[in-house]
Amino acid sequence: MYNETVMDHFTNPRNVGVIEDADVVAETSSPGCGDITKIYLKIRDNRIADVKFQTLGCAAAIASSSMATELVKGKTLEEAWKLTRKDVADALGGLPEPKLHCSVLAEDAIRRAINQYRIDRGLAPW
Amino acid sequence: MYNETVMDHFTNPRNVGVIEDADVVAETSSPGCGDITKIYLKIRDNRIADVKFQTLGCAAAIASSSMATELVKGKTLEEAWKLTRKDVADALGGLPEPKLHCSVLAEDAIRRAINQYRIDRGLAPW
Amino acid sequence: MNGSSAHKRQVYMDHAATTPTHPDVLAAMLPYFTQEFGNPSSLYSIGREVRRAVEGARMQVAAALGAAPGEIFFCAGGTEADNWALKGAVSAQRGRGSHIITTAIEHHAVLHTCEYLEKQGFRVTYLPVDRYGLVDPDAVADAICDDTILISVMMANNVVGTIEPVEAIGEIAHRHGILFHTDAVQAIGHVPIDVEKMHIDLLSLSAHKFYGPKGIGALFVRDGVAIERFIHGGAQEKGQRAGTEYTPGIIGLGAAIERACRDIEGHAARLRRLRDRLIDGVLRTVPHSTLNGHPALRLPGNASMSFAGIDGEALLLMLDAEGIYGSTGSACSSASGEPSYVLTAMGVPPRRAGASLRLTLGELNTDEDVDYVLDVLPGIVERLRAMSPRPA
Amino acid sequence: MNGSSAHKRQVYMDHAATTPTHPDVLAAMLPYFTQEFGNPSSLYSIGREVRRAVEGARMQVAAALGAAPGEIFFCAGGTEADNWALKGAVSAQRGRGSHIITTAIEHHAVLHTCEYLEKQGFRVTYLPVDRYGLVDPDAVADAICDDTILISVMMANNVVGTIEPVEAIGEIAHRHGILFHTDAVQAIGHVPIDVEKMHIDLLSLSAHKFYGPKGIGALFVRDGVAIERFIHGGAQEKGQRAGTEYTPGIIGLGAAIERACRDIEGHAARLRRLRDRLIDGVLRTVPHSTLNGHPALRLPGNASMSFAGIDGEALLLMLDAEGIYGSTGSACSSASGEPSYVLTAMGVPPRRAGASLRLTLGELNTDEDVDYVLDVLPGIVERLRAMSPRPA
Ligand SMILES: Cc1ncc(COP(=O)(O)O)c(C=O)c1O
Ligand SMILES: Cc1ncc(COP(=O)(O)O)c(C=O)c1O
Repeated sequence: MYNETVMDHFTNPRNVGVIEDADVVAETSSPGCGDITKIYLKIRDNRIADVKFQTLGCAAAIASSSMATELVKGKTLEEAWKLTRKDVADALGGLPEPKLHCSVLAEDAIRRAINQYRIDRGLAPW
Repeated sequence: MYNETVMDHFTNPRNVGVIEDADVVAETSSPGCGDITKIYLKIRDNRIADVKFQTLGCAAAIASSSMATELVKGKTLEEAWKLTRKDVADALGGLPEPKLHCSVLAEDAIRRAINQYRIDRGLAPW
Repeated sequence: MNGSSAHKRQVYMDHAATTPTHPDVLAAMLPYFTQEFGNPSSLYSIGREVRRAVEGARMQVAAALGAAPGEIFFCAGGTEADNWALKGAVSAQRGRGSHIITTAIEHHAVLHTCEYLEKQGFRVTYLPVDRYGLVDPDAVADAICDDTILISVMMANNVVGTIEPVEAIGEIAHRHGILFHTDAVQAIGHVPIDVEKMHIDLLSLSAHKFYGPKGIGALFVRDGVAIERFIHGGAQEKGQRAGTEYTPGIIGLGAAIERACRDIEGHAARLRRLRDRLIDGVLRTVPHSTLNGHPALRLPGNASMSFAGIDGEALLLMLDAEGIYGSTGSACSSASGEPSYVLTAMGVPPRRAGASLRLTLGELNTDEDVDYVLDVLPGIVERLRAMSPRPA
Repeated sequence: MNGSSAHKRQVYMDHAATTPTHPDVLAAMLPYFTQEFGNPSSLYSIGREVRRAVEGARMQVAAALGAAPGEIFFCAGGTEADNWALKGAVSAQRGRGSHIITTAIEHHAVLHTCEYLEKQGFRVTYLPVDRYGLVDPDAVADAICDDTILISVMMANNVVGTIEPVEAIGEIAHRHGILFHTDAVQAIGHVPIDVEKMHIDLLSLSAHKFYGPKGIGALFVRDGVAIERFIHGGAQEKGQRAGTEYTPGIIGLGAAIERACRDIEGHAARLRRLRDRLIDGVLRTVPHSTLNGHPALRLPGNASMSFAGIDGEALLLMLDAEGIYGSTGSACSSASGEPSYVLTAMGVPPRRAGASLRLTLGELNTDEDVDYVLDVLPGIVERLRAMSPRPA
């Protein structure tokens, strides 16, 4: 059902965990399947210096979180904002059709975190 | 499908053939399946001295003709008249349900022959 | 089963009724009973292996028909495929009309389904056939009404072996935008099939007619054609046909259809030669014997003949006693004793038809089998005629 | 498949999804593929031999249910049996009413068929269950209307293993003169069945759940109960279910059901002991783990449990990587990722339910298998919880 890249990111997820002194933390959940993803960002000079995630979800949700955090690490907030679920799914080499919606969680949580960070600093959310 | 008695009377039918100088000959056919049975009787002193049959029909029809002719041979006409298809089927040890109607032909042909014999002699048919 | 047993030769000539599962096909199936027994719908890796094998079989079936794998749906056999195709298509098309065109010589799986649909309010035209059992494509065109939603014509007839002009009929159906179903149960492995070229929307097949296992078949549903599902439940077969897959059967169907379609022409040529020897021999040695069906447009293994003045069942049982296994018409009606409705539709009067005997040759048969039948059959016909008041 | 392979132990604990065909069962089937391959509807002697074997299998199935052989009809599996029972019964009863009573926890083969029937104009009551998954017979009685024509309640649930009070429900159905169907697909070989005592009119079963082959099942139809035929065609199964019989499968079903019902109590006791060791071990070592279903009224092999704070698919795939094969709910819905509607019906809120894992034990399992699962499972749950923002 899942390809090797997905299975690799599921069984050995990158960036899993908590940043105790994160600059911002955001969480999204999917009303449908009950999956939850929480993103921790450490931001330096408008760049994502560190990122961690926690996910309660299926293999696709965990692998997407892992891949999405890999893709935004070191990026500027503008670059990170542009990350789409399609970028994540593509980087994973594709996801099964009924599991595509699971990759939206990571994208969504990252954007929420970025906007929260802007609001905290008195900027208008994107 | 057929029991051994039926198969025996089908593969080795008794009394099959023609009586060239028969006292009476009668034929019946079944409009449904197209089977035909022809009965030849030789009658002496109100008794069936000899009987032969010809049948175009399935195994059940041939076996019934064979058994029916065996059952009436040597009988008085009154006794022979009383022969029913059930007697024939019973003597054969039973016939499959959808083949029960095939045993009617022999009974019918024998009765026709007996009545024809009576009519030929100026008697009222039974 | 063939070859001489202790006392008597056994000659199976009822390949149109069913065939043995070929040893290679059975060998391909066996691991899926005891080892690779996982449920292909399961998530875990064992189920995934089976799923891969099932999809391989789907590709084999698709390749045999010139179809795409996504157009093949496995089911329990030819009868279910026919039921599903007809009931499913007319339910999905109900808004567009309620008229169905079929023929008088379809298998009961189609005919009895049509009769059921008539009770549900559909109108059915049963097209006649000519004395060879051929359907006239012009008659199909003439029968089309504004509310015709489905045309179902078999690719080859099971009783007399006549091969129907399916391509011409498909072309007419498509010109009128009407769905076209064909029952190809008897045709697989004998007639090259191309669902594109033949304009086929729905096609039924059954593995046990071409040395695959019983209890498995498939329905081809052209991409884009909507039919209502027939068996509701789990998400198997893309949700179109529920029920845990008969995986060994699916693997067997795949292996069998690939085998059967590998060399259709070579296979047909071999059968045709044997069959023609049989037909020529019988017609020459048995007086008042006739061939049923078309002399040329017929399945390569079909020898359907009539013998005036005797009964078919009696002939069959006498042959059986000599180790020759044939049939009178289609196996499913063997208990009824009625003269075949197919012969009747071809205009053969029941009385004149006499005994109809269907000998269908296949992979089990050899020249020695043909010799044996030619040896035995004339004497049996003679014996039965000797008992008959109308010896022909 | 079990036992340790080169690198890793393999533990199959998904017997409720499907089982391997037992070698003895396969051995009984094999001659009917290649040797005794005749069509049982044929007239000739080879077909007659097969017919005898088929009737022997029918007697074996009847004996297992306390039924008469004439009440057993073979079909392609549990799903077809459920479809046929429901659609066939309500079609035959249409004149009497249009209300059906079933439960919220039936298999999709029943539920999706009921949804289809709703579209055809029937009214369906889906009875709730308590937190153990039990249907209340009083609720069945209360749901009965003047126009109720069918009650369908499963004998045992496939997800949580709860055994339903079928006898009490059957008694109510018969008191009201309403047909009673039960899906016994999961119950055969685990629950002693007597269709008389349990007042059952229609019963579905499927061979692959009790070490028989896939693709074959049966419907019990009480003598005198009229249901409309579902697959139209030839005269097989007394004209009630057309299609060339899957004879090896029928023989296999007969052999498997006799095997499965020979010593239900001994078999159940063995499974129950293994299962209770598994459940007790897991509940003791894994925090926030709960048993789903009834503690006592449950199938002997069913261990259905939930682990708060993680996802079922993730758990399943991690177990798979360690060679442990289970399922999240019923196999057929495994692709959807939805929380099991059975758990939802039992009142478990989707979020709180957490990961539901169904391990179903069977003949393949040993004490060592249980040890292995107890060894591996707690660590995996812990690992997944460590990744979770809501670790329970
Ligand atoms: C032309 C035709 N259609 C349909 C069928 C039914 O196939 P099955 O018996 O495999 O269901 C048969 C054979 O029995 C057949 O010859
Ligand atoms: C309770 C229940 N009913 C029906 C079915 C369907 O049986 P089958 O998959 O053999 O068609 C199953 C199993 O899948 C089941 O567990």
